[in-house]
Amino acid sequence: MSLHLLLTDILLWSLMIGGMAWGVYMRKAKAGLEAWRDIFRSPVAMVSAVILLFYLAFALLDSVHFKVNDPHRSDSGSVISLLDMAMQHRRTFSERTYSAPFATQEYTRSVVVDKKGVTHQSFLPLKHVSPEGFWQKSMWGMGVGIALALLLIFLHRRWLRGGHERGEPLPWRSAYMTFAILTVLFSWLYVMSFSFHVLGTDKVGGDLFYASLKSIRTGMLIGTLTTLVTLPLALVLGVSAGYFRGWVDDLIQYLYTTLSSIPGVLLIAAGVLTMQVMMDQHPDWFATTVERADIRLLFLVVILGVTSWTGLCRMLRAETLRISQMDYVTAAKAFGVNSWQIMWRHIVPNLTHIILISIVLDFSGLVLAEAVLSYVGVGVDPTMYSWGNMINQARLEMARDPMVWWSLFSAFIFMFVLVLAANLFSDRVQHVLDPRNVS
Amino acid sequence: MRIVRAVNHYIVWCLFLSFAYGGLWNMPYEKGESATNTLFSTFSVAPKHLDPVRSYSANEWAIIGQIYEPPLQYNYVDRPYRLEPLTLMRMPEVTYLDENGTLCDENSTRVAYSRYHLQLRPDIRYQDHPAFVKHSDGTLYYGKLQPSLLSSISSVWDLPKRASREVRAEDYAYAIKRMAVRAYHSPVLDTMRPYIVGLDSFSKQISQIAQIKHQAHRPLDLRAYTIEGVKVTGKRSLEITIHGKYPQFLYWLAMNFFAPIPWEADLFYQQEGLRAKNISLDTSPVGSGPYYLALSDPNRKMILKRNRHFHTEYYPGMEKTELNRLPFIDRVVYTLEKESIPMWNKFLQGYYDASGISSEAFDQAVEIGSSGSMGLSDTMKRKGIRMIGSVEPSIFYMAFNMEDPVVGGYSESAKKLRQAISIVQDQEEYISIFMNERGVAAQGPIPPGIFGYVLGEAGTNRVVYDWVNGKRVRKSLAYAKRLLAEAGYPDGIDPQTKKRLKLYYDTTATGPDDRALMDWRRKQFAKLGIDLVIRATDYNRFQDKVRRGKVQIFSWGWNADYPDPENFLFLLYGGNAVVDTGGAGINSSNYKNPVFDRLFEEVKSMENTPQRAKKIVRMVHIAQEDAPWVWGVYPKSLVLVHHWFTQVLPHAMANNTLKYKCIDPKERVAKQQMWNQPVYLPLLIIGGAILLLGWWLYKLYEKRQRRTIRERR
Amino acid sequence: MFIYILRRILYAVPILIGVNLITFMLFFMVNSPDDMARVQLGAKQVTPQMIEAWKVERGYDKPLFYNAEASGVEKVTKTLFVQESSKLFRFDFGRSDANRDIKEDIKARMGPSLAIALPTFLIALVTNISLALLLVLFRGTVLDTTAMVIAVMIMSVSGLFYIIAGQVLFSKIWHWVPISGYAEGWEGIRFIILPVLIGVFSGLGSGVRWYRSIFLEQINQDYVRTARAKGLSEVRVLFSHVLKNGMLPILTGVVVIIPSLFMGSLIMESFFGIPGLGSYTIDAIHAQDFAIVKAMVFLGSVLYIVGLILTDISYTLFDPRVKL
Amino acid sequence: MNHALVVEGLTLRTKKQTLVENVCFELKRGECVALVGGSGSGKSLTALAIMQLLPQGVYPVSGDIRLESRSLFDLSERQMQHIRGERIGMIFQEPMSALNPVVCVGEQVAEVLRIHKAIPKAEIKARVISLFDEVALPEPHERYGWYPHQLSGGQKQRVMIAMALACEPDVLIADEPTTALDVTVQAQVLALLEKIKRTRKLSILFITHDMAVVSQIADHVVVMQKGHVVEQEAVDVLFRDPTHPYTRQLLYDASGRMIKRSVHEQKAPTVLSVEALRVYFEKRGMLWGMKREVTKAVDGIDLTLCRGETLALVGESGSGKSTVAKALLALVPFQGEIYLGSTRISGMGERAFKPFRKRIQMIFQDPFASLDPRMRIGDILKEGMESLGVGPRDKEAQYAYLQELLRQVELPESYLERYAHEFSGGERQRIGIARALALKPEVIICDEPTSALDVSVRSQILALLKRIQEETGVAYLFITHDLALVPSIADEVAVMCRGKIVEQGRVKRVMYYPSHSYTRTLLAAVPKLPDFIYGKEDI
Repeated sequence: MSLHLLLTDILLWSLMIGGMAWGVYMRKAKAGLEAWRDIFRSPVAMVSAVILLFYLAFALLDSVHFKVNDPHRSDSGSVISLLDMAMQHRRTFSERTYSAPFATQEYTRSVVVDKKGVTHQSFLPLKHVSPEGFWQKSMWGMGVGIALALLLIFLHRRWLRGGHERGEPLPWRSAYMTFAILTVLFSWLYVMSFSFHVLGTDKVGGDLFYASLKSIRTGMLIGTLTTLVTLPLALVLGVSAGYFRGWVDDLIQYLYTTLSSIPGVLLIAAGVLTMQVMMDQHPDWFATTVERADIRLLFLVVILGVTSWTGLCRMLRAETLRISQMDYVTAAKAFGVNSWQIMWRHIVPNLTHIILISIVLDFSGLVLAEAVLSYVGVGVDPTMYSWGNMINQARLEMARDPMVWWSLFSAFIFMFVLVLAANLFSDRVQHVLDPRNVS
Repeated sequence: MRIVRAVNHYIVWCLFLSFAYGGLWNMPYEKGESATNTLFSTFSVAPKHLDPVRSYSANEWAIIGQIYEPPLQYNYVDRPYRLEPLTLMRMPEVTYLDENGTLCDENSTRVAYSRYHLQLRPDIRYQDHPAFVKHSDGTLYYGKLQPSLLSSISSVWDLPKRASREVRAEDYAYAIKRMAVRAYHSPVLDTMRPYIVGLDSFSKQISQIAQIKHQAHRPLDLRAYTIEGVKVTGKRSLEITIHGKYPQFLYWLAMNFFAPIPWEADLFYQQEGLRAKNISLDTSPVGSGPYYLALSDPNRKMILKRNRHFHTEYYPGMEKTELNRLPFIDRVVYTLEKESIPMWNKFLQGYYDASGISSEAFDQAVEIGSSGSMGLSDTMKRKGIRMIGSVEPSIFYMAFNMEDPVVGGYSESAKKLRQAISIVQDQEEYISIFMNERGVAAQGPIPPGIFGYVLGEAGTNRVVYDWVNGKRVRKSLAYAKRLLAEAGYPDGIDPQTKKRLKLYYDTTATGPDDRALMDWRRKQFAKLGIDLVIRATDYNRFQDKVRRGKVQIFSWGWNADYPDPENFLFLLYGGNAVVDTGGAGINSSNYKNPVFDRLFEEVKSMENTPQRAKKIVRMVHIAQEDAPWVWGVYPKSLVLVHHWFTQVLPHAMANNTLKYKCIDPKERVAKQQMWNQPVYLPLLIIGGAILLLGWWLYKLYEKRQRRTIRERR
Repeated sequence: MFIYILRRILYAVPILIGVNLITFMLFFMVNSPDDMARVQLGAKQVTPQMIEAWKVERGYDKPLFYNAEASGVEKVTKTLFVQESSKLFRFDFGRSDANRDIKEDIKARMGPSLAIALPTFLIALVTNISLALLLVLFRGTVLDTTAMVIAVMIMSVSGLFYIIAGQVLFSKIWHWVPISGYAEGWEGIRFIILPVLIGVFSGLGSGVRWYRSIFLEQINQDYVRTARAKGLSEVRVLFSHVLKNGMLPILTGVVVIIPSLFMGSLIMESFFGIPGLGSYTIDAIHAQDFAIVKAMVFLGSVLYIVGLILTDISYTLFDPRVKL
Repeated sequence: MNHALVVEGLTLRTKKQTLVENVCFELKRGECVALVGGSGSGKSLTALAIMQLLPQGVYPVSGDIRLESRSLFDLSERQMQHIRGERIGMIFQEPMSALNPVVCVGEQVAEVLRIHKAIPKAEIKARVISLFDEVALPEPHERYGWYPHQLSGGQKQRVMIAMALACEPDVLIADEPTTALDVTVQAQVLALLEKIKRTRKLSILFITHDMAVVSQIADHVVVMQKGHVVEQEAVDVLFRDPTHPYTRQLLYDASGRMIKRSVHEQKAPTVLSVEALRVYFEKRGMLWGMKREVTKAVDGIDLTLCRGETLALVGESGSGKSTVAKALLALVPFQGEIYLGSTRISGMGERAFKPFRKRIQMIFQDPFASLDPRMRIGDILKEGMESLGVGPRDKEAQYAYLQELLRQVELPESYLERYAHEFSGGERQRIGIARALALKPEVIICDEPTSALDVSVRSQILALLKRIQEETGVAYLFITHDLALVPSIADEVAVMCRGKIVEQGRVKRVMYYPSHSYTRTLLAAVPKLPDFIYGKEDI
């Protein structure tokens, strides 16, 4: 077993580290810190943030990959993540086909030939469930959850008391409640997942709880990494257009008008297909299916980024136009400060609120877009777990009678909670950071 | 507030008005349409080409099969499939000629040409069509459409005058001549070139002429040219000469490529103005079949109507009375249904008369009886739905590229590797999970219903199965592992890299629906400890890789063109290997076994005799041993039909079966009424809730208006 | 005004050239003319002769951007790019690779696309604005906050869920509307009710929030205070002052998309079996019908630019301060 | 009843604080009461409370407001809608934003009539036009269909007045109606209000911060400070004998006499001279090669500024005075000659000009826009030093230098680590001054440095500027629209009108013996406190 970070792992982690570094820097800058405290002063924002962090934790957990070197293991040579290890029991042992949440037998009847040689249709029992002791296991699972939640909350309180609480108290109570509920719920599901398929299984008997957890990373990656592409493009182009004006402005405006005048789906579809061709021509780039899917995800992110920077760029340009009329920029010019320094020192810092708002706003949109793109056939790799892929399968399952509702349900719940949290949080961010809301 | 309420009222009334008169709310057709003698059917892909010279896909043939009439057809009732004359007086007579054109015996080695004599029936007439309207001098009445007239029409049926005429032998010759024109892109031209005498040179010559005419914007009238091997010997007689012996040629004569094309229609449709309106033979066929295309909107709907000039034909094996005269149905409405779910639901609601069963709907529809036979579920039976099933003359298989250094080759170890892999591909599970039992695990290249297919123990693939107690049992995993070890990969470990053997599987499976399938694939290989790397690409890239032999393992399938074993065995014939033929060949696994190839040459032009059967069995055995394919699945087709839809027989080869089928519209209307009564309650609840909310808001505003500032705090 | 429009149209030319450049590059990075020929000629037994004949007929035998064999200016003009895009600029869309007249096809498919998109757009606009005004009227109350939470929830659900749920509920269980399909004329109303409803509903959350924020911004303006000081009731303030001023930012966002309504909605059309333009393009991409793809991308861009121009023009209609 | 409006014990609160407490005053019929106070004194809130148009979250907790004998607080919202506009009219400070920009002005006035009076449609327009006539709007027929942006500031305010008077109300509330206007326009509007008051026997509640305006229009004065009424008195009594210290301070600041200027007799050396400065702005043509529109913002002016002196550049809005400042700093392209000392700096490239930048600096009008909100004060001050290489390089010395700067502008040294948004306008303006001073310039261009500030703060800043000039000998080019300010700050004055200088000379001459008619108009329009205020010695 050796550490084997995928490209997206590295990017996600560096984004995390970058974010944290920025956070530390912000702690020093009092104005920024105050704004953040203001954001968290709303209980809704606090709850959303805890939920988002919970999702992020899973994404991060799923972003530390190891390569299995042991040739005696059945999955030797494959690349697995920490989450896979934790969910080993649900990753490797799968059923034959559909089963409902907490079911003990398959959902559909199959043809069996019994000992007498008579063929009949019957519900086969599931291979990897142990239904006995439901309540004890539940109690145990919840107990562990409660203990864990209390411990962490206690530690946090200690840390706060230790002088880290500044200014007006934040609504920690809501945060603790959310945290406790999530921890208990998850630990219960986790413990139960050893004995049941808590969210049922899909067409080939794959565990949906595992699939839903794996999908978190895909959703989070698309939501976050896309900004890595969008941001530099939009920032550099938007600020230069707004600051230099003249032909630079004309050129950049031309660029983004051209890009945005092409219908978005077509551009993305074309981009994704192009990248697929490139990948097909170089099959040697990827050792495993996981890596291949990973690169495809990365490309998707890049394409989404390249096609979606225009909106932000336009906003940044407009704001830069406004800021560069401000007296403090005039003052800097009167000091003979050169253009690059003015942009870096005066303009970019004053754009942060727009950037932040657009990042949090785009996040949920991107998570939702993934599903639609998968439907059109230009989404993530089909071997990759993602909500889009789950929904697409579920679409067909809804036509069954009786319905196979659980895979749609799992995808719906996991996605809905994330997007809702993101939307509520972005709402708050927008409310606090947007200067128009000051009045 | 008042406005909001008014809008609400308006919406509710609109709903009522738009529905109230139409009977059922969810009726997808016009009012009263389902009470007529009309068949409602679907198509899932918009047909691109309805021109018989070009069209080569099942969905297109399903439509033009009802419109065009080639000389022969398959008998609707008889099994195994049997050809019978359609527009001919009798089956074509074949004479054999030697190099000099003198008659000789069929079995003589001097046979250089075969000549088919076709004698047309006298009562075959084309449908009514504007192209047949003529001036007194014989020129087309609508031959030069004026722009004013053109701008007022959107289909040929907008032209007021129509006429019909008898089908003549020259029309059949005309069709073959059209086939020769390159610009018409006939898919069978290159297949037919080596057979039909003179077609090759004619094709080159006529294609050039066609190009010149096209550049000069002049119409191409093929009547002026003749092919050497296609001779019109009389008003209703025709001779087609082909090189050598080719008994399968009769099957070709049952295909639409050989259906008659009237020169009037060809010239009529070559007018620029019509082309610009998408009116051409590709969209508006002219045929002599039981139906004509009354509406051609390939993006939405196609409507067939009865051709009043259709010749006399009776249901096979029944009394020749007016009651049994074909066709039975007056009108057919095909609706585009891209998605399987709406289509299935509409079938259940009675709006489609027949439907396939998607895997999603399978549980709902089908039950497996105690004997292992499939039957309809009770809910379906209660609805009066019937199931019609048959094994199709097709095969889905997983092929190894025999040119590949790892899985290919004819050495013992390579063979064993392939055999081991073949054993662990649990096709029965595949059929159960992904095909809902709608298939049969294949034993060799020839599917049931085709000459050369063997049932039972004798037909069992001994490489993969054992015959135990009268049943096929897949060989054990242990046995497969042993084979693998013998092949040089103990436990799947590649001795060279000391790692697990890594094989590459190419697929076009890029959609999310395919994830499960790919997981299953990997699982099969993992049983042996082999790592399967899936390389999913789009269809282009996939095809291209196959053509260049740049694949290792891949899945493909084949549908029979005609019910002859040659049409399957040639998939393994070395002369057809893709890499050798620059991609034109059909043998995509590049299998080349000299014994097999020699036998194929022999079998190819034989009649269906016991000798032929014996040789075919030998060929199959050779292929089973070499295992160039994992013999996958012979798919079964299941069709569900409502009880008011009768005389439906499955027929995998025939396309013109619509004329035999029958509908009882009264029963259909009754059932549709029964099954589709709208549920009113939720509508009332929702409407009530909206009104209540509006009222509450109004009260709220009023209250606010009455409040003083002191109360506002 | 006239000069302004003329100028905008002239500016559109380089943009459209850029769009074409991107289309050509992307498409031919993925597809080769040989592949396209194979797709069009059918999968079974396609011979090289057939492919060659097809390529010559469709003009795909020419090089993409640079013709080394030609001489002088023709090195650039005798290429696929110049030949085909110059046709586009004349709005001569030609024939699709499947040999249908594209203009006719677009004309035929535009109707169904509009039948869905236009009612969705209009109903959504009216509902969103009236609901937003309602919420602004009751701003700060429980009603407002509840509605906002509901709006966020509506926003947080993927549109695919609405379609699936709508079809199951309204068509399968309650038998209110046909599951899918399309018909022309008044008969067709049955078919478009569900897609329009779903379209309106799925956009309700974000729409109402957006309009609400626009109106809230207006309601803090000085002129609203003036209006109240005149003695106008709150409802009148909203309808005669806030709505009028709010229309300006609404116009920026809304008018741009009006021409694009022609392009239809891909998802809606494929779920509900509506033969519109939305599915036309994606089908063409999958069928590698370049003639359609380039025509549709071009058309889409033209419509977008028309939208931009219309936005500016609508400003002159609604905002007396703007003169072109 | 003699009282048109009575405010009794009015107290306004938010959830957190009390904004206005126990305010009482009366408005007699046909009388004008001025409500005076600095920003944040609660005067506008009081006015809004009368109209019941308080911002959300502000409520009256006690007190009463009576219109004639009816208590307004007992009226429902619907009844209040009949009071507003019909019985009480109101006009606001910003005529631009107070009018609906997308509705033509005639319609906006007509709307009042339509909702309150049952007048036939045809008559309404006539009524509106006669109202326009009454408020002396030129060509009232045509103006009916005009939109606010087509009217000048004064005309817009006239429209507002017409709107407020449309239903012949008893009371007119005017919330700083002239603050945003140029002096000449202000004088006209005040005259109009005066006239209307007389002809209509109207009661006016006039809210302002400007004592001079009060003296012109009011009969009675209510002085407010921090939400309290500190003094109310008839206007002549109050001006003669202010009792409350705040009132005295207001009067003292308004008189503008606190800065005494030593008169420079001998000519100091010239530090800045400008010859034939022209700044033309070109609008891009509609199509390539078409005729371009040219705006002549500055059209050939000459200026000379001597060491240690102040040159006031006076003009109304749009006269091009700010453009002059930008041209001097080479921030806009210009033509003409500029000499700094003896060096010709016009025509230099940015690179060549950079060394001279430290010699000429600027202070801005808006203290909120002139400091980057994302930077610490220390960094703001350092920016120019580092860019132009002024001041010590090593950290400690630099720190000491910055501290010294803050001390110079009378700010605590601890401010270096803080952000601009934490400070009041006056403090920010001091930081702006320190930023300019940091470079030890020879010339500082002050672009209306006090017009955005409260009166009391204004005089402090002016005093500071004066002190610095005395200490360092820096020359100021002081740009202002406020002629009243000129005598107390400048040695020399130049009056600018439409891009040209119409009159230039020593302050005394220009102020007391203006030669140009424009200067005379300007001077006449400046509202004046009663003469006795100037006559008195220090209060």
